[in-house]
Amino acid sequence: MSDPMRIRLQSQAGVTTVKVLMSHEMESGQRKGDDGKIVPLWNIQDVSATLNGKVVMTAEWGGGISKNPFLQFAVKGTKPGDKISLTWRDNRGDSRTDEVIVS
Amino acid sequence: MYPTNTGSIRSTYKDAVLSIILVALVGIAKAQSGSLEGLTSTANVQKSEQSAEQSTEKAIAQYRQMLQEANPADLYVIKGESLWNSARGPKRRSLASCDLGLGPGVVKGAWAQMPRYFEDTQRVQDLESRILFCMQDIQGFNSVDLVAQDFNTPERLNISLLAVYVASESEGVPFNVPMSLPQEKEMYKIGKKLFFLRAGTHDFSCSTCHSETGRRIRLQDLPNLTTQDGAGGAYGSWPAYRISTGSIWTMQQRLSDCFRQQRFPKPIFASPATIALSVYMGFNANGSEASAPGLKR
Amino acid sequence: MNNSRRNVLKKSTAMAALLLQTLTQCERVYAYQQNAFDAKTIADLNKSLGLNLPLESSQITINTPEIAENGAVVQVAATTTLANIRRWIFVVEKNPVPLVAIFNLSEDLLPSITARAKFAQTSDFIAFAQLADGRVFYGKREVKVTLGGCGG
Amino acid sequence: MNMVKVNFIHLSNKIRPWRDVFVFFLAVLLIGCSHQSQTEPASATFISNSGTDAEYLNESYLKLSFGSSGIATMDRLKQDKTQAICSQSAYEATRLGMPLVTKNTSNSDLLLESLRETNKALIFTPSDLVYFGDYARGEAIAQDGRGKTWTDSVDQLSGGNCYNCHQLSKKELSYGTLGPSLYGYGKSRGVTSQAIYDELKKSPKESPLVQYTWGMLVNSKAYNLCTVMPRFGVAFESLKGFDQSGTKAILNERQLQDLMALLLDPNSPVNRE
Repeated sequence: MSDPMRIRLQSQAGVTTVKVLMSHEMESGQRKGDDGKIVPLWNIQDVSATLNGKVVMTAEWGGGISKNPFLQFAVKGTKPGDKISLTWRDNRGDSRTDEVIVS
Repeated sequence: MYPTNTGSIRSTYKDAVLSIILVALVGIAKAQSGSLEGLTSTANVQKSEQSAEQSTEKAIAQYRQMLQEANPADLYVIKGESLWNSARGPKRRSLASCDLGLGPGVVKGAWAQMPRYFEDTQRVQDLESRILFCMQDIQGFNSVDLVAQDFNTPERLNISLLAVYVASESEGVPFNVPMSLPQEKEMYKIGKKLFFLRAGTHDFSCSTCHSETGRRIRLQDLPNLTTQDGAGGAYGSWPAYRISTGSIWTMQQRLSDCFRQQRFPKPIFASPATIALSVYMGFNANGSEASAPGLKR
Repeated sequence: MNNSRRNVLKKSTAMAALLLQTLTQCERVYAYQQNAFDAKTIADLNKSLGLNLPLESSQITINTPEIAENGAVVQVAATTTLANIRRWIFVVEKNPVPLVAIFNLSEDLLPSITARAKFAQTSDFIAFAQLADGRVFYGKREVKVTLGGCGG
Repeated sequence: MNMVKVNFIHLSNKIRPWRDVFVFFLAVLLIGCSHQSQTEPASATFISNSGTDAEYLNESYLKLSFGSSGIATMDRLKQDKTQAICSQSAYEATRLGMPLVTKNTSNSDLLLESLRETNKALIFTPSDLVYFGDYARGEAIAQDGRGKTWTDSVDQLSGGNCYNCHQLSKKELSYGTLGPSLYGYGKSRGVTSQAIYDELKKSPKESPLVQYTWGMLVNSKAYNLCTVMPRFGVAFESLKGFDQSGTKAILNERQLQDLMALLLDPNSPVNRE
């Protein structure tokens, strides 16, 4: 249903930089459609990231985040084989989880 | 007043004759405007403009570079790849046996040698028209219906996804668009002719904006498509993710919207003229590396 | 003055506690602060998030483009040398909904976040940093949004 | 949109009625190619109407590739002589590409001069000799790049597209560089005060500056035949001798007057710091 995220990792000296692209329309709820009516808000509201199952970051997003959102953050104390997982959930209840292994 | 093509004249016989025409044109322009240009003292104004222009361009370059780090087009490449391998259409088959010019099923590097002549269709085809052919031939889609549709219908969007996937498999490969067959040469000539065709309410042609280096429209740099660098950078970066539409545009869609803004009638999807223009740009790009999917305003 | 500062502190500490609780309980991660995203002004936003009297800090570095050729996608990043940051709040001041995003950071994260925001017009981008002790600082930078393309 | 449904795809090893049409078409192209005529066809012809000579991008080829859509009808592809001669000279001037066919160069100075005169004759005088409107409206027209495309309607006013190619004010950073900067246009040409501007308004016919500026806006091709600047005040389809009922120039008289004010009024953003 939801399309996969694209997650890229760069690890150096125990710090892993995580770059994520998510596939989502992110309708701001401000824009008028072709019919002149406001296109209803449709956005990712919650994002969370885990390292080996432990939550390291959570986020709340509004309609002001761009379409096909990009997010970058860096996790300390990582080692090869660690599992980094990302989850988003939108205001329609759709969600998506993808995970990658630190190399 | 306006830049002319005088900079590109070579001293061959035919060009010498041509230069007479151009000199005449410039001469006419100067004779008419010269006295008024004399009234101006714009040297200082121009100097300060230049630095303002440079800082604006630097800032825009910074904006683009930041986005280039993670191109949303990558999300569509993933979708395109899965479409390519999915059994679809009336025949429930995948495109795995589609011949893009390097043999059935070879995707890697195929786009860098397109458009090209295909024996089975006996015509020169670009990326999208070849995908369209495979969709009809292998999967049983009705290409006539697909051609008649808009870019934003579901199955036409699928063509864009397939195109961005195929093109991405040539990233970093130097263009080597073939030009040995008479059919290919013919298409090049027609494409070039179309490129210079001035018409419509505004007297525009492709060359109005794309035959000089270093110009821009509003803040957009305009590639000079008559040069290898310009054609390589431009032709080589479509299909691309367009920020303004939040979607993938293929070269066919790029051309269509250029023609719209040229105030021309609407080019038919995958029509000979659109392919001919891609032959012109693709061959001019030869030697440059393919960089699609690009990221555009 | 003292009084109000103490209030801020109290509120913020309470919030930090709440935040920690959230971070430790996966199931309760989704506590979307709708009223903060309903705020139409910075003042209302600060009120709904309890961010009274944030101070501008030179220890916050914002990385945004000077000019955006398309307001639909503008990359915004913030980092800080302030210790123990627990929360970034990203705001585009002149948007109809100024609050763009809230990021809750655990101790396992470096204090840098990059995201992409919509800019309805030329506006300041403001990044509020909330520390573990509840204090709030901010940095800001203007992004000019221009009209691109052929305008057709 | 009344596009022709065309099948550009040909299946192999099957019965293909389209294939024969295509092979014929291809043959036509090839014949056209092999017979490279050494003589220029009728002067100022870029698109051949003979339908056989591919070198001259024949009309049937265009019909196969384009379709009328909204107000952007196939008539748009018919060139007037100015468009044809300027297409040809730009085409021949490019360095890169295939060897050019040697052309008879009967495009003499005389022809160019006569085309320029044709264009000059289209520069009209505004009613009641009013050359100037409102610079604020002019600025809006300069910003607006819409109009005349297949997504626009026939009665919609077009924009001037000015910022697409020209710098005009200090404030607007988003300007193109296809044309020269026009920032300070009036000021640098001596219109430094309201009094001087009033004088221009009073006797516009006596001012070469007013006449030149107006002329450039209405029909730039009268000054520089192959300039990339559109002919904003000319309903030029009428030049081409086919019916264009309801055809209007890109900009109307009032819009042109507003642009004159934008360029020459000392209070306009073009002439302010």
